[in-house]
Amino acid sequence: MMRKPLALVALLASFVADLLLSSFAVARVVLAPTIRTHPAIVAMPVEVRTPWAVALLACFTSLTPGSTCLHVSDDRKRLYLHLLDGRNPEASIAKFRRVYERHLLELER
Amino acid sequence: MIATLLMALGVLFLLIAAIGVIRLPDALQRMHSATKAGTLGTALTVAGAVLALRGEGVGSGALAVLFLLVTLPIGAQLLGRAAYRSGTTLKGIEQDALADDQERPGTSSVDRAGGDI
Amino acid sequence: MTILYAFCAAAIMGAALYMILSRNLVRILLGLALLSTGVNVMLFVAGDFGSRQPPLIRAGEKALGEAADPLAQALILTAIVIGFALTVVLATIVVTGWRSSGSLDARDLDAAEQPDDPEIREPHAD
Amino acid sequence: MRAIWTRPSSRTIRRSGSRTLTDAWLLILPVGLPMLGAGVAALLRRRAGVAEAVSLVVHGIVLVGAMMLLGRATQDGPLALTVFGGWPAAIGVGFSARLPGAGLVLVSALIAFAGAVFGHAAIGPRRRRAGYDALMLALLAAVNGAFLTTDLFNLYVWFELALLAALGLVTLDRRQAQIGGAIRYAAFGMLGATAILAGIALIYGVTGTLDLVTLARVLGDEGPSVATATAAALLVGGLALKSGLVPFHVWLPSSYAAAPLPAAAVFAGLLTKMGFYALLVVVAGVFGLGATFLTPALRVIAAATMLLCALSALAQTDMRRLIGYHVVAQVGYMAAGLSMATPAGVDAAVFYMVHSMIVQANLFFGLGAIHRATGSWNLRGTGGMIRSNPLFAFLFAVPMLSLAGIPPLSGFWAKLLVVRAAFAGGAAWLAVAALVAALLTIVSVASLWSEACWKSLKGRRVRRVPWSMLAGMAILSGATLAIGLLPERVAIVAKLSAAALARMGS
Amino acid sequence: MTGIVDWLELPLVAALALAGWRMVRGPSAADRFVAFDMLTAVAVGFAALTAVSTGRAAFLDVALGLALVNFVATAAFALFLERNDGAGE
Amino acid sequence: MFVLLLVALLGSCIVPLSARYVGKGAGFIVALLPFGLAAAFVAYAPVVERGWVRGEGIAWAPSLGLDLTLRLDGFSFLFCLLITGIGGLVAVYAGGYLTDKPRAERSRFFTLILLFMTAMLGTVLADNMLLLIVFWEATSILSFLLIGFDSRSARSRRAAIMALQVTAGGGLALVAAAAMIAQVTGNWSLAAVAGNAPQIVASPYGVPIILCVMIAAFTKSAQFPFHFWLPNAMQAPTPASAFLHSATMVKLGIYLLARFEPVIAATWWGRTTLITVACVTMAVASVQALRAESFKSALAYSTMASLGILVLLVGLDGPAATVAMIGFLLAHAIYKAALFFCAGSVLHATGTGTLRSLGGLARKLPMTAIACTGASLSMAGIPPFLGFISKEFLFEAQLESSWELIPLAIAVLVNAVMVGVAGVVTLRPFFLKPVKPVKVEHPESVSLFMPPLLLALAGLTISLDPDWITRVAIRPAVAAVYGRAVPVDVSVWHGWTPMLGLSLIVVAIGAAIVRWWRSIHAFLRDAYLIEEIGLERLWETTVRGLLRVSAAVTGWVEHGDLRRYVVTTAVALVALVLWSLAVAGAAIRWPVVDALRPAEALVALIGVGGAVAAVRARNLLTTMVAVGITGFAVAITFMVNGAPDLAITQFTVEALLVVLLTALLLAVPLDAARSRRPRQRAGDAAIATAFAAVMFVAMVDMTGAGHPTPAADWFGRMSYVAGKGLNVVNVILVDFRGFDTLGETTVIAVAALLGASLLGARKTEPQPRRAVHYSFAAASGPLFWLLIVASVLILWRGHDQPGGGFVGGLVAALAFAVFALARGVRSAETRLRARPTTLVAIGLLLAVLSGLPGMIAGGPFLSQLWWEPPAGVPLPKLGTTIAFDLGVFLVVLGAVLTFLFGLRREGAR
Ligand code: NA
Ligand code: NA
Repeated sequence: MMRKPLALVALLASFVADLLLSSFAVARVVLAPTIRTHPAIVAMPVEVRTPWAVALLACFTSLTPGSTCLHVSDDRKRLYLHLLDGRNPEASIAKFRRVYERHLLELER
Repeated sequence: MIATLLMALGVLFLLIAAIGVIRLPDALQRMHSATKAGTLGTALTVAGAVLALRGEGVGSGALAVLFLLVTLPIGAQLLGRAAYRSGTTLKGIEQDALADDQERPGTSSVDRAGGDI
Repeated sequence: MTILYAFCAAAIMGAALYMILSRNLVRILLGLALLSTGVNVMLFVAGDFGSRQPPLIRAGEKALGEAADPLAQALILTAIVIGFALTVVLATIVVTGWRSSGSLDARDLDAAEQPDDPEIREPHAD
Repeated sequence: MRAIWTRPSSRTIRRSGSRTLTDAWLLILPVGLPMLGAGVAALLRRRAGVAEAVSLVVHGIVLVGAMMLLGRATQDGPLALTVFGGWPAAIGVGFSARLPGAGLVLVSALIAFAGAVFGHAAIGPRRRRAGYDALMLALLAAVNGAFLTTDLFNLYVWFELALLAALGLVTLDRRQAQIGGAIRYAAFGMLGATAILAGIALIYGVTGTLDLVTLARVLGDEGPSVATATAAALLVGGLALKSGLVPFHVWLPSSYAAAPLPAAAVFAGLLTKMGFYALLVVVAGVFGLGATFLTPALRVIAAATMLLCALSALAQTDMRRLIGYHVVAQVGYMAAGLSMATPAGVDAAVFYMVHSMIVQANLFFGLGAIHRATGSWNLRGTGGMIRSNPLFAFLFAVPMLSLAGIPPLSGFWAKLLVVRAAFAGGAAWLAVAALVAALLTIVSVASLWSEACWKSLKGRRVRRVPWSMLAGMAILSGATLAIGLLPERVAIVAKLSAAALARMGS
Repeated sequence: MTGIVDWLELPLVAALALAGWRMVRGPSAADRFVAFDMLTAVAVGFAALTAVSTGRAAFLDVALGLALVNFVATAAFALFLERNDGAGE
Repeated sequence: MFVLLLVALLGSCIVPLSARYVGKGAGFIVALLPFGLAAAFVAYAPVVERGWVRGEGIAWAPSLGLDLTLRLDGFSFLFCLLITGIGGLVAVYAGGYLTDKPRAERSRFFTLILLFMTAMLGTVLADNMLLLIVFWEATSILSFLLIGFDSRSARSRRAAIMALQVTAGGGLALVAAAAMIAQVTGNWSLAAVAGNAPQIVASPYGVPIILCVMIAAFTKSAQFPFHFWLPNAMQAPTPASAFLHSATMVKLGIYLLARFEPVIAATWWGRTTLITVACVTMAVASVQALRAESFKSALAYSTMASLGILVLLVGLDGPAATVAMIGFLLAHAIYKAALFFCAGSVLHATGTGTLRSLGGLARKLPMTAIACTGASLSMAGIPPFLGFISKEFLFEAQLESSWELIPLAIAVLVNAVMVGVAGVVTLRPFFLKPVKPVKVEHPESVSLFMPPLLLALAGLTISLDPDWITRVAIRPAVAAVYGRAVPVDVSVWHGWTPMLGLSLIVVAIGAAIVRWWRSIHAFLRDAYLIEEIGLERLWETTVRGLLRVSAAVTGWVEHGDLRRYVVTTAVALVALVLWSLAVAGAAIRWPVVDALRPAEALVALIGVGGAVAAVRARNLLTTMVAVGITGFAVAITFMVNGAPDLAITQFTVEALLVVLLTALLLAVPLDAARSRRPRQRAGDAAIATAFAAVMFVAMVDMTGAGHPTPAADWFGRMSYVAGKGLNVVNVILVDFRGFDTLGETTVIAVAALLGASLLGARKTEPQPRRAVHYSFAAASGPLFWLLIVASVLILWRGHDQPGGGFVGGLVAALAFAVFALARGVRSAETRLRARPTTLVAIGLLLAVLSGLPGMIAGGPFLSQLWWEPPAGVPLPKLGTTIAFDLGVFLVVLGAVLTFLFGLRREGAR
């Protein structure tokens, strides 16, 4: 009964935190004497199935550090993410799945 | 005082975002700057303003921030894919998983005509 | 500040005129849009902008205190909307022209031979 | 729960009693009813017949109302004024039945009514479904609004409305030539409107008011300043563009050629004159005839317009362009009258306006009828009208002769007044220019008559002109004859107009 | 308060100028549209600062309006980009 | 006289209808009108005889100086008799002449002839110069219509146009003269001209007045160099030629000159000019008369010569000249009309008018031959015909005047030529043997030979019994022209006088001309030079040249290049401003320099930067974006200067423009290659800079004048009290200046109609495409509703807070734009459920109708009514402004959607 609201709060909290972190990360990159980025486009498998959840996931991934969702595959099974720092894509994907998709799956139920 | 601080911080982030838009090497990377730092900067500035007005206009301010939070990522997704699909030059890209899913022309006609000033 | 705004209005209008003097219909269209923006600034300069307070009467008060010129703002608002309407209409005409003639060059406006008016000849043809 | 509908107490009602009430209704009628009609016609435009019926009824009522309004305007006593919303004069936007505006409302109502009658056969259901009736009604509202308004900015709004309605009519058929004409029309319409708006901005900046009467008083009291002189020039330039004075006229003839009849007729009759009316009000009323910084340029513009456009008309073989040039040349005569900066000159300009609005609309009707009968806009492809349609030939001869200034038609008195005013104002050269242009006009009109009416059309049958077209022409030809034979009424209206404009600021 | 807010406007103007620069300068269309998003954010910031300096919450309404409308512009830009290469149809 | 003119006018319209029903006799019926009028005029004889003047006047249009004043003196009376008398004969003759024509055409001819008669009567009776001009020009127009009567013939049309060009031009000169005279003397009376002669001549308008009068007279009376239209006018049916181009209309010039003689004579050059022109005309006409090949043109040239003689006689001083002028006027009218009738009969009978191929017609057309002989004898001046008497007068006048012999010599020669022409036109067709047999298709009829016969007879009887006509017509006419009574002795035999000697010389030379006509004619025919230097050709060349100039000028002005039009307009506008400033001569007022707020200044400068970037960009997308930056900066400028309503509107408009213009840019190529050469660009930059500079200066001066805001202050005070709203801008828009808004709303409604008409035509739906973006599509539903709710709030709160119908409508349109962008136009349309134009129409109706309740309540249109809840009830106040604003909202929404759907669809094609 309480899982959904909790999931929502957790989702928003981690989002705000991520937004802050992400902004500082960007600031660091931008203000560095020389711009050093390692962009990459990666595919992230998606577990959530409901359309709104996929959309929300895409949005959250877009607002967190160094990533923007470019495209949702037609079968809604993959998100394609542009990463500002693509040196370790697996870690980034794992983080998204851990931080957001978990809560979304919770909400989806 | 807190209000001023918030506003100052917000303005600072907006400025950083703008610098990012200038300094980052390609459109997708610039988008990161505009979306993240820009949203935060805006939210902080509006929050500061609402505080400074002693809560007057909190409804409008909150709605504005909320709306930005909803729309900026969607806008970023839209623009991002569009940029990708229109063939915008992507500097130093190390991996392109999207290439399997989406066609991507060599150079966009928009861009060919675009850099003229 | 006044003189600066006057300069800006004039500069915008001048730039707009330069664009209107082009031969590309879309540039002319954008120039006209710019021109109406310039004139709006001019109207703004014409109003009294000694105060930065908006012409909104504070709740509980009966009259407007010191505030920017509301009449000039009303006029500009009308002008903005009319300018917008004209710009959009012109855009529509340009795109229709482009579809029918395949040219955006103002010199080609007259090129087409004028066929006679179909409807006057055959009044109920349609 | 007791609900009370109130009118805020602070409003000042200028006059009370039934007459004021009638004035208020009469004053809004020529604009409000066409607007309402435009709304209804737009709503019902899919049913072409209903839209046409709405349009005819509205035009008829407006015509009757305009007659009553003119009666009110020429009556003794205070002129009717209504300020919308009931605000004090000079604060709100108002309409006033002053001269010459009220007289011109009648003329425009007459022309529009004739156009509605003429359009019965000329406008098919496709055009009606595309919004023809609503656009024509909107145009009428715009023109009448300009003639009646007491507010400078409101005048600008009417110009924009007229511009858009005209644009809509020009592009009604979506033919390529029309699109070309429309682009030109739109671009120049916007340029003119911008100049006018810039002038208004300067005037507002200097005076803080937009009420024409107040402006006349304020600007009359002060000497010219850089801002007001610039504003005057911008207004004159913008309005010259609207009314098609040389060298601001270049866009006009081809745009008129693009419009469907009878819209072109209404353009010729009403649109350019709307511009000139505003010029009249600005020069003779707001700035006053004492503002001599306008007259030298105006004289040159007037002479150039008369001569250049009458000359240009000579070589035209497209009848619409031919008459289009004459439309412009005629505005030159009006400007010549105005440029004398004397009451006699303004008087002449007003008379000329009344005459020329009717005649030019009628000429375009005539072209439409010729085209209907012969299938051609080009002089070379026309002919035989006098034998196939003798009544048409008579109805067409009236505006043609009047345009050429042949007595005793309205055009003669109009030209005479201009020539007299020029002599009286010490500008004999302007009178000479007017007469030379008149000769060129005669030459052009004679060949138009010879080609379209006399010449026989080999190998082609000339069709009958439908009765509705003839009826539309008969209304205007009758008016031209009436003004020609009984010019006194119009002459008095013109004199009163000149006096009213001169009095505006006092 | 007003004095400080006036000073806060300056970095905002700088941001505006930078975004405008990127918008005009491109080089790609996508760059311009990214800059437009930036512009929106800066304008919202301006609205907030104006609200403070005038003491009128009405300007926050402007901020809300801006946030509402400019998203649509971004979407239109994106669509323009997608379709300009014929990929969208 | 009014009654007579009115009868003539109405009769002209009614009587000819008889020709539709009566066949051959129609001419006699129609002739009743002129003859009846003639009889009525004769009734005035006792008045005229005593030297009295009959005047009548009715006020007509006093404001124009036009009164219907008629004046009948001896001179007018003579003309009236000629006009109505010959007019009657013409009607009779035409009845016979036009038997072959369709009845409608005959009826039309009679109408024109009778109208012409009316116009002639009016001209000679009018005292008010404007009235005279009215009739004068009417004769020109009727002449035009009669010359072109056979309108299928290109020659007729050409001749008619030429005649109109010349005579109407003269008419304009007369208008100028009248206007100048009125300027000098302050009245329009023709009779007063003689009395005011010194004043007129002394005025600065003296010379132009006389020149204008002369031009008017010379064009009408076919004097050199305006003579060439007359021979061509013979394209008219012969009855018309006889009436207009010989007996009456062409004499109007003489009439005018005679009336103005006191003014002309008051200058040192007036008479000389008249006599010179007359002599040249006579000489030219004589040569041409001998060259003429056809009967009618020989007569036409002799008419020209006769008109020359008449001008000469006006020019000569002394009473004898006046007597001669009147005498010759009368004689010429009578014999020349008769000769034209005969020429017409010959033409009618044989179908040819060429003199050389005619002959031996005396037997076939005996009565015509008699009439022709009689008239010719009069023309030749053989006693005892009237022509002889008039010629005697002529030579007497010559000898008595103070002029040298050259005019006399020319007059003698011209008269000899007239003798020759008279002989030739009688002998050749009727009495000499034809070269080849001439076939007569129509025998002569009573109506054809009676009129010339009567005229020939008149020529004889008048000279044999001149008393009545002298008393009634000639003497009063002379007195009227000369200004006082002159004894006139009209008799055939004056004894052996020098004049008789001259007459003999004339007859002798004339006889020689008749004898050797063939060779003279052949010689002159071959002299191409005469043809070459003919002014007719010069005139035609001039007219053609004018057409070429016209085409060239039009081509040069109307070159079809929009850019050059805009250049012209912009340069003219700047020039107009500079001119106005130069004449006004005011100095710039500088404003008090206020503090520079750096942030705001920079914002404004960024706006300028955007404009500059727009100028420099060659890619249309860049240009649009740069223009957008300017709009954005301007919106922020509005915002920071206390204009939240403007800012929100401008921002919304900018966003919508992006949505709509990107659709345009999708359809067109983005690369705007340079279309101007560098020099053109430099010129354009100069123009733009000048324009900007002018505007800048004006704005500086404007702000230097201070910012008086009387109206704005009033609005600020009254907005809440009277308009029930806290947002002053909105109260102005919906209430104080609601009428502006109503007009503007109509503007938008009309724009929507235009858009629907232009964009709605294409029914081809683009291929349904997949959702643009997954997230966007998913979010579009909530976003739509969010925007709709926002738009309604903006509309609702607009009266007190920033917002209102306009912005509300724009935001609502953006809601649909989200849908259209995310899911396609079709689904947005489906969501709307109605046609956008229906919204527009309903909105417009709502806005207009919202003005009526207040009106019904007794106020003016758009008087807003308010309903306030009773105290303590928690309901908002309601006003008709809400209906008004809702109307605006709907119009804006519908209009933007019209364009949104149409343009997006257009862009997707
Ligand atoms: Na004499
Ligand atoms: Na002598």
